[in-house]
Amino acid sequence: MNNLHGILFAYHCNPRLRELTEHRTTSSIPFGGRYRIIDFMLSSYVNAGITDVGVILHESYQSLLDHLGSGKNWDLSRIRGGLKILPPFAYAKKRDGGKFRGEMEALAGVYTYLQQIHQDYVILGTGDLVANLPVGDIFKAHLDSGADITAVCVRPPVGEPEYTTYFSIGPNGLVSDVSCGGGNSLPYESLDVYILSKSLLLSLTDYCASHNLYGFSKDVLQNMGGTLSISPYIFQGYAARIQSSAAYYAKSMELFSPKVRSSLFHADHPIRTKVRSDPSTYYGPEAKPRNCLAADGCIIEGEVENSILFRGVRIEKDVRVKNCILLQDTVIRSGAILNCVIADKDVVINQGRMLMGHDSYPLVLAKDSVI
Amino acid sequence: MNNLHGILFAYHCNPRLRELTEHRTTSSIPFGGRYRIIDFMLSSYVNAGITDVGVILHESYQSLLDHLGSGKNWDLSRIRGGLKILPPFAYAKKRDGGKFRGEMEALAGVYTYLQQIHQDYVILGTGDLVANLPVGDIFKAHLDSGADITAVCVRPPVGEPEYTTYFSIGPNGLVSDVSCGGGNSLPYESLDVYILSKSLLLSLTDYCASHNLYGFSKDVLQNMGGTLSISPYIFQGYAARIQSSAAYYAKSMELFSPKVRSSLFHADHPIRTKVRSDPSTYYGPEAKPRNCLAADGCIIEGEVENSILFRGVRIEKDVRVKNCILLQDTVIRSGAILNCVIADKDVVINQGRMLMGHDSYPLVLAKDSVI
Amino acid sequence: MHMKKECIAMLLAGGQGSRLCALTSKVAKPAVPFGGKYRIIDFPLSNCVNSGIDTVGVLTQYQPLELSSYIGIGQPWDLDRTLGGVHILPPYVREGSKGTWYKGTANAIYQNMGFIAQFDPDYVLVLSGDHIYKMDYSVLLAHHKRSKAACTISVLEVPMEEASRFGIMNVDKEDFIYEFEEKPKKPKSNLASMGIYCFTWKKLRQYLIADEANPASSNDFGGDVIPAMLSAGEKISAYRFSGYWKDVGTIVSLWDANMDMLSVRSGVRLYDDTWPVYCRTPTMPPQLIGSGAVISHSLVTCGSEVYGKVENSVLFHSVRVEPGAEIRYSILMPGAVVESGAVVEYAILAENTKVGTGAHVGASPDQTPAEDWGVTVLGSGVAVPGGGTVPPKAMLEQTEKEGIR
Amino acid sequence: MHMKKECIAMLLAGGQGSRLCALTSKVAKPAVPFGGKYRIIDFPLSNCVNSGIDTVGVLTQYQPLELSSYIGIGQPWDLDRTLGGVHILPPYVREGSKGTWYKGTANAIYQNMGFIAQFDPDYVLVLSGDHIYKMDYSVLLAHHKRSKAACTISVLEVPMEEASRFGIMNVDKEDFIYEFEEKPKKPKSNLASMGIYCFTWKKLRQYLIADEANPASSNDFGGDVIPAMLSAGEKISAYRFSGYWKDVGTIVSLWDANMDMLSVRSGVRLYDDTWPVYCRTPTMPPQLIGSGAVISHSLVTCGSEVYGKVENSVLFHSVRVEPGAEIRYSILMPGAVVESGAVVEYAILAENTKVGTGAHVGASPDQTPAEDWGVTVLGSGVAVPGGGTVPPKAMLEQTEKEGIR
Repeated sequence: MNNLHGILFAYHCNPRLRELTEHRTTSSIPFGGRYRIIDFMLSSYVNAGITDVGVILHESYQSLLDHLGSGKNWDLSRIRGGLKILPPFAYAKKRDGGKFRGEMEALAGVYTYLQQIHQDYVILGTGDLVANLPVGDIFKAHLDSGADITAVCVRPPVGEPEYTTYFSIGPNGLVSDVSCGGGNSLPYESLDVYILSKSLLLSLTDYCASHNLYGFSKDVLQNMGGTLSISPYIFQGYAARIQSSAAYYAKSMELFSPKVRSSLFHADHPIRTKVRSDPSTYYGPEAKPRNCLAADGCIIEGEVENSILFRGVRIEKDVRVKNCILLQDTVIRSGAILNCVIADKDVVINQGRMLMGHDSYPLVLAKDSVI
Repeated sequence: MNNLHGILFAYHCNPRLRELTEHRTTSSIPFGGRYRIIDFMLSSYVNAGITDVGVILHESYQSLLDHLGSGKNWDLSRIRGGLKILPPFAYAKKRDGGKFRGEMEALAGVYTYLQQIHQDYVILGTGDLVANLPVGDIFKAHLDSGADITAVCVRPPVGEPEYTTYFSIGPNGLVSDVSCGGGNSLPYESLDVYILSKSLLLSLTDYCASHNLYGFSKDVLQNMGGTLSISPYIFQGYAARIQSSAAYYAKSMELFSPKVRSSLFHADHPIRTKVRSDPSTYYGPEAKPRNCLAADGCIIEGEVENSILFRGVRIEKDVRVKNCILLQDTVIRSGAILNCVIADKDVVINQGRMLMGHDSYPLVLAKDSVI
Repeated sequence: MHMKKECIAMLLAGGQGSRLCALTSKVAKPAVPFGGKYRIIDFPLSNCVNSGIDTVGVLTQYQPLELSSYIGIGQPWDLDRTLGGVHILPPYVREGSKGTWYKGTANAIYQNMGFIAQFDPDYVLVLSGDHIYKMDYSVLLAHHKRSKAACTISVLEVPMEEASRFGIMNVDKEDFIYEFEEKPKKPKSNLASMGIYCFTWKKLRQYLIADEANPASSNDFGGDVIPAMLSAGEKISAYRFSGYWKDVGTIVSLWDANMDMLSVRSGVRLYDDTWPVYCRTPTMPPQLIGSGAVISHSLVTCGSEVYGKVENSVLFHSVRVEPGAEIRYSILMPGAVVESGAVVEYAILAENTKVGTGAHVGASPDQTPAEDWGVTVLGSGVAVPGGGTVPPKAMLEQTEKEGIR
Repeated sequence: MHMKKECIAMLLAGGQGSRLCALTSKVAKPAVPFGGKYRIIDFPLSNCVNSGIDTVGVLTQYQPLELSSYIGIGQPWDLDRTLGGVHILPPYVREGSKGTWYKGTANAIYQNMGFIAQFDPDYVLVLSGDHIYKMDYSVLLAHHKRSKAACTISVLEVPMEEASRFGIMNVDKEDFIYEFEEKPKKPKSNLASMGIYCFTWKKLRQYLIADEANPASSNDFGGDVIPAMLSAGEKISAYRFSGYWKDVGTIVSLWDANMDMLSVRSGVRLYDDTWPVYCRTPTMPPQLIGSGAVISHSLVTCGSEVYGKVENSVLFHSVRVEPGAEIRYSILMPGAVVESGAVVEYAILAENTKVGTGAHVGASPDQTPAEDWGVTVLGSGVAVPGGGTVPPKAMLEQTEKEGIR
């Protein structure tokens, strides 16, 4: 039985994601044609043999509840353990419904759950990370290192500096300096994925709760860095943080790189997601798809280029779609022309409409819009 | 396929239930040795072949979430339909987190869900009702009557007048007068279980939302009674409403009546509940059980009389328990004496303690208390 | 453990499908991939769930392993139930005696009467695992109840000139069947049996026991049980179905039915989500259409990568069409790879086949004498070497000596 | 469809249990009710789940229907999985040939090598469906990996004087087995095989194929495969287990093991919820203990009603003990009814039995000559008429002529 328990922070709603987080948390934003962002971390956990996962939520989580369901799609529907949804009930009463100020406060909000974890180690992960992490290897490295905390990091910067934590690594191979929330002066970037023992996690949560401290990076890694040994695990594969709609657009477009795709998708460690029974995607006699990622269940009868199509998208004849991301069940009626548009679920673009964004500022159409 | 959709109002937290609703809604209060109150209505729905059920929640619903899980225990874990948990997200935003003022407001809070119901009829039920209702028969009676609404009612009063709606029945067999929230002057008491068509439900919800009306009894049955035909279904079996801790105690004790038990429990229409793998209950060499209802998984080595024991209760030697209701995993250490006590989950009564309530005012011990 | 069910379904899925040759050498016919995402059995299974029938026995015998692992606990079809759900029923080996394959369709049901009895049903549907159609069985059941028949047989009106290819039901004015003729030379009606039976369980039980006791019987529904019921004077009703229905028992009909799926707004209407066809969806990333790809009038599925030209074809998951390759009027099952410059036309490529660089598989009917033409089939795992040619109508079960593999 | 698994379990559950006579005339031994809430198979199944083994093949043959409906999709054991889970494996009838029952334990696994191969396991556990114990198989597996053996056999130290009743493993200093003796007259060690094997899959596969090819073999693990491995010089390690373990193959051992369950703080420790024993729990209201009831040192289960006197007994669900009835040292399986004034002692009452008013079933050993005494068994559905007597050691399979039913 696996000795590692998974925790996922899925309560963030980054305001810079604009319309995409109006009805959902960052972690439940659709990504990559058929996934939600949370699928990447959740699958990384499951593929490492983790059987028990707690997902910490705060608000706007109906969409995430619908997506995760009982956890069946990740084989986490169990009587004992499996997937547990952790809304902030106890916490909401205490702080009168306010938002979590940071990870440690979120952990304090589910303290009873943490106490009942029966694994000896816990992995903390964030719901805005797109990566297929080798969690089994990271866990092994943690056990081998003997460090208090293992922090997963990457060399080339991927996140937006104001939300990101950076490390430098000392001659002993451990993290020697931590900076957060400011400029990027240190060479390694944290992916906010950490492994530590259950007992350390509980005592850190206790300490932070009683000292009004709330951030893992700032209050634990940075302030307690002197007393804790932090071992870095340098991840070599592809990683992306989704913290703004510009990043969402840019990272989505990176999926056209074969290198990025082969790092994210491999048969032995598949990214699992909620299954919907869709037929194959149909390309009509006049369809002109070029450089497209498409989920199943679409009907494409027009021209589509450099675009990502989610399940059930309809593109009628004489349509020209270029550099777009069209989420589930978007309908583009005949004659419409779109460039650099992100259309949220169930958007309808009527006949002959023309919509143009720019790749540095894509036009985001809110869910259910009819244009 | 059944043409009836189930809705359960599970958002009530009646303050007169005192400690029992501190951590849960009325509908998730343990009842009858191994059930939660919601099990009765949910099983009544499922036993009538209803496959899709929406449970409307408001706050303190972690306990109910844990109990219902994916709905597997009621065979309602489905990809399409099945059990849906409906927290008040949209509503909370609109009214800034306030409580539902009534059923119609709760329905307005889940309007999108209601629209997507694909059955033609809807049954509304309340989470504080203990009864094994013949929902199939009630539905048939509704279809046969041609009435707009069928209201399930009983003749002898079972609820507390201030929370209850009463009917009189006219010579045409339809409800002729409705009184609510006051004294009991009318002969029939409503069980707050109603069947109506989806289309009527939607138009009533629309109307109430746009006229700031919120109560089903007051604003629909009473005020629109002139334009709607309401057919009564007079239920002959046992029914109880759990609206105060005195009622909780009294109704629990009624389970010792063979007539009450045979009305609530029958093999063809079983009350389903969350399954926990417990061994049988063990009675030690010196155990003296008399007139007890006990769930499995208890170890009883002392004296127990006129009491209801939930799963995993421990009663040590030389204990005397009389007229008590001991919820899940209560431990009574040797030498303790209890009379007229309701002990919530995981209460521990230490050696030699003596606790006495009165049957009109039972002593309620909050969850996790150690005495 | 079980609860009474009004109606349960028994799905005959033991068919070897020998006319599908290379495609069924490793899997039973109902497990053959179909229509881009499905296996044939998905159609009757989805019909059951959509019709509100939540208890299905799947009778297997030939190559049951892949079929039973495909069905698993029935989760993709919402049939992972506590009460009811889907159950795989292989032939049963009785104490002391030797087990054999089911002697006929009726014997298959006879051997599983114990399974049926657990649910104490009023009605039993008997379905085939090799037809492509969408049908609301609850309407058939309502018809059966209304007609108070012992058995109701679903029938399709076929063109009179084709009627002699089918089992034909001759009916009276009220659509009660008075005669059944298998492939009659001079058909009296054009109502063809679809192999879908709704029985009143008590009657079915009685006739199955009698049929089993009759040593002269071949224990088949069409050949024995229905004629026996007719001659005993039981009421047998015909239920007229209209809509898409196709038997996919031959290579040509399988190819044809796949081509029908390209007409997305007619035929079986795959995209109509009021009646979804459920299937076990593989865990695959979205399909990638390369910048040089040309695709028209085709189905493409997740996990596939298309860089070449695809016309009038059905591509399953994990197919790879390399730059310069051309696919026409073909069916590429999961994992098929067509290397650059190769041409595949009028062909069915089974799972994990490979067509090497510049090879040519199949041919168009207008370039081939009619008597030589036919759909080309590569069996599972077959590899065609670079530059090789596989003629029309060929059926390769294994890679030839010069195969790349 | 499947994912690689490090270790899967194969559970031999085909046993007819003929020494349990009346109790197994309608169900396979592993499905016999045990310990108030369980069936015997719940113990190895729960051990698997608690040990982190999520893929279990259950090999059935004798009376498989009740067993397979009890297991269903495996939900009560958390084995309703998308990848892995519990699978019922009846003997397989191959194309054209006749199926037979498994020839021996090794043949049963041999016939299901295709099932095993789907999961590409490194290790395979072979378990029996008729033992009562709690064991962490992950510790056995770790021992197996550490010892680098081809096979590890779990052994129990038994009192030397009883060793000749068991299969005895003779081991070297490092607990590697160099000899296996079935019921040796002069045992060299007291390490008895528990019938629990952990194999390295590659080795198991190799020896199963060789065993099947050997016409002289009886295709049994203990009798053939293990000796063959030993003589070929394979490393076979003994894993010493300590704790409660009981084979329940006879009426007396079954009765005995049930009585052991009354010692709630020792033995198999049913109430220790760090290692729960899962079972399919019937949907029943709580047990009712009437105001005149007397119960001591007994297990009582949901759905039962007790108005009489119950001592040293195990009552399953839906049992009814009427006022004035007395039950001593007995096991009452689901649905047993004992009417007022009747006495039941030293007896096993199978499901839905009935003991009429004033009847007397069984007898105490101190009132009976030793040679005449034994546990009395009423088979499923047997009814003893009012005032009737069933002597000790009697075994009623069916209600006699004068039965009430």
